Amino acid sequence: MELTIILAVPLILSAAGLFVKKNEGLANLNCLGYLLSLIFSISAGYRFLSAPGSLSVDGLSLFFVFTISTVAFAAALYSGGYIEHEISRNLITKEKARLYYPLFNLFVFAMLLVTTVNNLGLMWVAIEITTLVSAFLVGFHNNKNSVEAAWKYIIICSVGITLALLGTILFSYAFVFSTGAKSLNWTELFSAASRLNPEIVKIAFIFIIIGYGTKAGLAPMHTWLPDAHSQALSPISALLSGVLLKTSIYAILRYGLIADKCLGGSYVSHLLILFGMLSLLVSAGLVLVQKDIKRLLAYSSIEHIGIIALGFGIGGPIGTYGALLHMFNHAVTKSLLFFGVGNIVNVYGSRNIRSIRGALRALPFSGLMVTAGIFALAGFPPFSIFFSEMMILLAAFSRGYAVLGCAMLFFIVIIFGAVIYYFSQVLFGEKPKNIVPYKEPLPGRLAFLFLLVFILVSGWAVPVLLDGLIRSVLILKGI
Amino acid sequence: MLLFDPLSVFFLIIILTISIPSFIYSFGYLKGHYSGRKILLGHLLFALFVLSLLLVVSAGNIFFFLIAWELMSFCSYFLVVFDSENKKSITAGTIYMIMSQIGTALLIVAFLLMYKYAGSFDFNAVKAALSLLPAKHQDILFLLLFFGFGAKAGIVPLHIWLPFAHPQAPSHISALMSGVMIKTAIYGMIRFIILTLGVNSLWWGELVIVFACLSCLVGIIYALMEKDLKTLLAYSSVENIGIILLGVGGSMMFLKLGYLPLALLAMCAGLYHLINHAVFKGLLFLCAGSVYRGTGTRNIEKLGGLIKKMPWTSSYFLLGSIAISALPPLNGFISEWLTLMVFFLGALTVAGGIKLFFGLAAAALALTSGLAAACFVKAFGITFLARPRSAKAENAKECGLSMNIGMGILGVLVVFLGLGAVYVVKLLVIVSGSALGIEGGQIQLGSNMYLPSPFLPLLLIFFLGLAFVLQRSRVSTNQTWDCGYYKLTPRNEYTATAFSKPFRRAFGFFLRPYRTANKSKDSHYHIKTFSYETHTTKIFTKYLYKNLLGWIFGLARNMRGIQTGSIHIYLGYIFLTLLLLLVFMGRY
Amino acid sequence: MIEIIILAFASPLLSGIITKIKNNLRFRKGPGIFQPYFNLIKFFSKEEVVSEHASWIFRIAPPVVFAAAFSALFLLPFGFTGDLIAILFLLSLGRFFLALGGLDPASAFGGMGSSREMFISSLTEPVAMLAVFAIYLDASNIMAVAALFLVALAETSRIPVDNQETHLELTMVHEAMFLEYSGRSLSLIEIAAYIKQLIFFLIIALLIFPGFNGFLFLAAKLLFLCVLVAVTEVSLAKMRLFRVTDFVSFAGLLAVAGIIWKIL
Amino acid sequence: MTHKDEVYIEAAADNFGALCLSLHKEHCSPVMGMFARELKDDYRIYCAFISVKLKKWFFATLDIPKDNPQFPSIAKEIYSANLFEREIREMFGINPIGNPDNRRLRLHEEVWPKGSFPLRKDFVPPKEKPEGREYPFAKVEGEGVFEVPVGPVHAGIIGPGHFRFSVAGEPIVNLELRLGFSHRGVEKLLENKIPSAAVRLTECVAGDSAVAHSWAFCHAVEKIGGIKVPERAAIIRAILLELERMYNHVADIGGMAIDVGFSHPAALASIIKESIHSLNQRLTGSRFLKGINVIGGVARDIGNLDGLDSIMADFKDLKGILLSSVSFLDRVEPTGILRRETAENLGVTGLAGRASGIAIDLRQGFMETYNKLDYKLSTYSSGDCLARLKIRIDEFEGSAKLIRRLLENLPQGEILASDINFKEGYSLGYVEGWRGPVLYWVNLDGEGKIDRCKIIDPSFRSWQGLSYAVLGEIIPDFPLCNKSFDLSYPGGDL
Repeated sequence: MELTIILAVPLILSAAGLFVKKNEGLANLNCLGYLLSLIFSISAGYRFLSAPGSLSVDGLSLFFVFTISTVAFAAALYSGGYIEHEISRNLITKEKARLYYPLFNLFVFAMLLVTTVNNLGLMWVAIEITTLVSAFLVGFHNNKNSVEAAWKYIIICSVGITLALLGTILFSYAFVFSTGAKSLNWTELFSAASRLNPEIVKIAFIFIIIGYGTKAGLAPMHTWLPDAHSQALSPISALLSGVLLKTSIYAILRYGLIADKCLGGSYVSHLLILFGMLSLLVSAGLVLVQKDIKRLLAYSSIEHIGIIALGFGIGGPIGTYGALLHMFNHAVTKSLLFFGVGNIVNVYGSRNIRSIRGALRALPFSGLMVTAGIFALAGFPPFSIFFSEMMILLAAFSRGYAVLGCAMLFFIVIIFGAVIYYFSQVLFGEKPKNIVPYKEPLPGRLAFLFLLVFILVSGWAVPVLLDGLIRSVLILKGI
Repeated sequence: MLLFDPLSVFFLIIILTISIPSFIYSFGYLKGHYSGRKILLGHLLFALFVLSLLLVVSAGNIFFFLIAWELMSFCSYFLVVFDSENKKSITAGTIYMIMSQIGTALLIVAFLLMYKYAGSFDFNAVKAALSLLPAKHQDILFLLLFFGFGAKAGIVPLHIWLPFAHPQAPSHISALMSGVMIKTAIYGMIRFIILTLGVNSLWWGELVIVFACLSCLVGIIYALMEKDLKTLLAYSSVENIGIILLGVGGSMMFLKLGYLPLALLAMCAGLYHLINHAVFKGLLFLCAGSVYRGTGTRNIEKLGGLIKKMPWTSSYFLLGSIAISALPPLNGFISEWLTLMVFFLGALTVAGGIKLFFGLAAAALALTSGLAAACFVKAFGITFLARPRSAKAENAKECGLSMNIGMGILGVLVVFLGLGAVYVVKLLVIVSGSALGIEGGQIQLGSNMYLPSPFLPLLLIFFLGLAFVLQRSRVSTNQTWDCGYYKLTPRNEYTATAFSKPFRRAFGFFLRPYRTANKSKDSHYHIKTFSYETHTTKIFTKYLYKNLLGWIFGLARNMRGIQTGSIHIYLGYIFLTLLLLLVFMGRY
Repeated sequence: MIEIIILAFASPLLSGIITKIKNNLRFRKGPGIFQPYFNLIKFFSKEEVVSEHASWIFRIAPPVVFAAAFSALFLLPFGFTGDLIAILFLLSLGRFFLALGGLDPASAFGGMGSSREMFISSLTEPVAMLAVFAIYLDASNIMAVAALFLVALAETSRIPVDNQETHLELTMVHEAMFLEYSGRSLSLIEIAAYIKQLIFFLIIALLIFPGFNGFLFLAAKLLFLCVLVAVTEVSLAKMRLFRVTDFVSFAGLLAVAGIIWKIL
Repeated sequence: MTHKDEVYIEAAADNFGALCLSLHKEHCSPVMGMFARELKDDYRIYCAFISVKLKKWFFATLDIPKDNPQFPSIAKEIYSANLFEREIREMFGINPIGNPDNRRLRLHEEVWPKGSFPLRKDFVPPKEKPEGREYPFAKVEGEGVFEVPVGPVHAGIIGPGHFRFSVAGEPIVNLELRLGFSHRGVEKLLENKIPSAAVRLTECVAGDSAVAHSWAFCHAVEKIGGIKVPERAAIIRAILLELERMYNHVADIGGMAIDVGFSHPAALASIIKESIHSLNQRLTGSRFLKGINVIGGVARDIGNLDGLDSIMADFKDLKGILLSSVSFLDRVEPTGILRRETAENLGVTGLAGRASGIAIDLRQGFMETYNKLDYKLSTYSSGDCLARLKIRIDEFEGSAKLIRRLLENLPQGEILASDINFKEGYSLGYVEGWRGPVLYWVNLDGEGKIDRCKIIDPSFRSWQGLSYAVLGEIIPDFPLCNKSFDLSYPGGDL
């Protein structure tokens, strides 16, 4: 029931675009709609926790649904003011802005679909839809850079997704091969996992991890990501970074569960660790030499995807718990940052770090939020990422990956240094004289505050819902 | 959650002792300098900072300690960049934050290793588990903890943030940072290395002492070269951390060697200096802030003659200078005396080469205190004495009441800690006992043998009185004699650069001084303008950090090559990865 | 105690004797050995002139120097080494104020003296400490005593480190600091210098042939030291200012050698 | 009337500079002297160069109309002219166009009013208020740089001079001298005096060079009048000149020792110096050899020089002590280096020049009395205090040898010329004093009175050398450097 509504809401909202003429109206409608879907995702979660069988999906899906809903709600709150501002700066026309909301809703719908379908084929299709829809949003400005970014995005992700298709087929082949039945249903595959041919599964999983890993932004397949994230509209960047990447991780996780069960041991772990470390390495290197503030955040997303991959790779109850929690924490934190940076970029009219100074003066509210967000992102207490990172590190050390843990810390410190170096220059300093201080509209502010609550709270005390859902995933993984 | 043993309480008291006067001081200091909202923010951050400091020293388990530790860095960062419009502040903040995080990263590794061995973050559980650990692992833990805390304490060569960060913060914060915050690292060392890990090898103590000596000397030599009053004080903090660590390191050695009374005494010396330094460095920073408020500059080459314009501030600064130069009868003297005494007594007790080791450490300390005296003659003499060297100094104004009260409290403490040494030591024995995990009552220290002669202040006062009586005579005022030239200007006064020149020359191997001279000429011998400046090379920054940064950035720049922008290459990555994985699949 | 007071009164005599010996070595008659007393009396009867730029630091410096030196002297019959350390610190208290007194009148010479004095003393201090350390390990450590003698030369502003007799302001070390002082303040500083000299000589005297420390023996040993100092002063040129580091390092090496010698 | 060792070349305003430059280059000579003289309608400027090779003096002369008293400065190309140009401006009000340095040398702003030029013939002592401006020392910019003012009142017995050290600590960054505190107006005092009455005054120009100065003056006057000085008198003059050299050299050797705190040899040196002084007194009745030189010869004959042997024995000890003392040698070597190039450019001659490798000594080829003595001059190239010390030692010993040889050559006979007359004319008198060449350019008027007498003591040029020699040395080494030059304040201040 709830899931249907959750899935229906974005569809209805995108249809609403045909009837509602005013942008403001659309924005408000969106907010309401996503509030609704957030509420329903929470209620679905609670229902699942009290009676696990009563829903067609498991805790993993619900965890992602909740994450997506949270970020989508915030993005919806933020979009209104942002689009208005874009219009007022003549970056997009009013007419074009009307196109934004349907695309936004379709995008969210596709992501929700990915995480709720049980059929792996359908999931593949849904992921492809996310690519297509979001590509429009990446190229929304329709200038040279954004179109190029969108093209790169589509081509690279499509190649990736083709590989993922191969992986999917291989899995299905293995299933057919060992059971005789034909199905792409995850539940069936999972239950038959131990009987699948390990060699095929190994190959298949490689295709999956590379294929979906491309979309997830794991290095070295991450190459599309910095361009796409920096060119997209800021609320979309938030969605891209905050949740889209994670939906691909979701897909990898699903296959990972099967592969783990089939192969046992550490095959999946090692692959995840490998890609996790690669991602950290690449992002650490590239963050250091960034000039574009949004690209900087994009690379930081690669870092965090790496950390998440590491968390899953290291595994164990603490590691997995940490990785999942980190996924949520990163989603909210990164969204907040993209929102804040979006405002800054809009006010300064530049994404170049060197030309932005004194943001705290120009945008007192957004500046403050970004300041908090940066420290949150860097893993400072009392913000939540500190706790999830510590969990992953703790798992690394206590599960015999001490060297890995040290390396991870090393990269985190380097990235931290770079981020602090660049952002302290952006935030502090003298405000340029020609910049007029910007007052964010109320819904925009609410979006920040909404996310900030999660950032502040979900480290000290993981919300019951999240905690329950994560625990159910642990049970699913059999740990 | 919280832990209140004598060690914690000792640190809690120090924190409060410094933060209360600093807080009082801050009212006068912030007023008029910042807008109302910013002042409020300042007080809020101050309160948070003090809270985090309190939490650090009273954290009941390791994880909580880590959180408090990070909170402390977090708050202090914002205080460093409090003058957020100032470019220097931003740089200082960044350097501070990065160095602090490097240290914290080392600590996190250590803590997680502890967790790995103990399965818990509880101090006692960890302690029990660690005692079973093989020596090699303990050594690794020790190194991680020592350098992790060392980064915060500012031991050389991890000190580079300190001279940036401390001067940039508002002065009452500098007082707190230099006076207290870096001491929490000492607390950490005691709590984690001595109490939790337990001293396992003699070389631990030796390493601590070696780094302590290095910090002492490097810190004070840099301080001597410095022209910025607050940076000078910051470097001097590096020095004093070294002196404190001499005591702590000595204590570790004696603990390992089994001389408990000496270990206790060494710890007493270290802790005594710790509280002394907190008090007089706090006082000096507050005075420096007052000078800054009164004149608008911290460059001592532009100051001078302030003793007439700012009588109170200069008296306090003099008091602090005497104390920090370890001159009797004030507090710095007692603790350095105690430290020296410990080394002497230790040398008598231990055998062989360690005697020489202690001897050299004592000499290093003596050299340090000699240089410190020179440094503060310079700091006080050039800043406050003689004639004003610029209009800013000419128009200096004395600070207001609240700032005076703040300084006054610390000034009284400086005197008390010097004259009331007997009582202080009694308390410190208890604290040291707690710091070493032994009951203070178990060990009897002979009473007065461990303090300088109690007659000393009396003798001083008596002879001072006598001298004043003798000095009374007819006095007249006249021009300063300078070989008969009639027109002396402030340009004829000794400068700070000049004062430190002999040291620059003597320690040239380390300071690598160089000079820049620019002349514009009419002919070879007709010089129109001539400018001349001397500089020193910060060798740690130049040879260690710059290289390291260059190396990292070089790698990063090379790495940018992978993000070429060409889709073909991007796709190539994907297929290459696929290929490699498939080929090497068997490995997984 | 009474011995100390007698010695304190006799302290200018040491300088008088040294000057006399020096002059005789230089084929001169020289002033009588009581000349330092006459000088002091002369200073005491003179009016004092204070620079218009000086502050109260200038006035209190001489009493502090005086008090520090005398306090140090009265710690001398040292019961334990701690007092020896305290003596070193007390002397540096005096130096600290004297250096400030040098900076106070806004003249270049005073600053020059302060800078040089603080430079030299900060180098001699660790050597003194090492020597005391070596002596502490073993009282009859002749190398350490030799090191202490070199330190004493530096601390009492004798050739080759400083030159008490020079009239050239530019080359002065110790005396440049109190060029501005006159009258009674100057005499206080001079007395303090005599006392300081006495302290160093006494320490050395107490340490050579420690068995013979009766009053007469002590006087004989002090006289011997005076001769030694005088001969050293006459037969050497003053070092370049920055060569002092070599001189002091040599003394330091002596002290370290003394320690190593006792360990082996 | 011309003399065979003096060549005068007239120049016009537009080629004066070129002429000087070519003389300067051709004869490798600094400006040995540059001075003005007032004619009826003109001022005439003389610029003197020395040619060691040709044993001649070259003078470039330039006439300047009185109504437009200015001439093109040559100081930028030939720096040794700098001080002389400033002197001309100050004394005559003739402006050297293009000289960047227009500060006063001797007529200090604090005392002298503006626009008062004492060497002009119509000069009357000014009654206006002094200018009162402050003397602008060159300022070295830069944080931490300050100035140490030393003098004009010094501890010890030295003349008055103000030294302004710009330092940033001990090493000397820049040193400026301000002299002229002992300016007595000697050149003005000499005007309108009968030469025989003026000799006593020239002895006082620099008290430690009484023989050299008076001899140089006599030499000039004797040249003008063609007065033949009897050989005995000439040799006596030379002996006395060498004695003067000896007592000054040994005094300086002792002074250098005392400045580095090396008191034992210093005491020895003062004993030697005293022996020479008493020898002087025995020979001439004057410890400082005053009152001996008169126009045309010497005022009294000398007795025997018995004490010389014991003096030389003592000196051998002194030399042994100094040159074998490590602590002493460490102080003097390599302190206060004056590079040869700098010395040449500044016009440092004499003792200090020879220590820097400039082999000019008027006793070689210029002064007739010495011509047959085969005198060997010694030079050193290092230009440091040790070199100047060794020059002194060598010359002390050399002087002793010279005296012995002169005594051997001492003929019996008159000591005073018989035909003493004062004609109109001008000429240069020169003597190698102990510091270096002492030059007197004298012009007598029709009545035989002095119309213009320009005195050039080597100190005037060499002071500049000191300020370059000490650069980079530390302040406490300055007295040593100063003593190693031991320049004359009054000789420079006139």
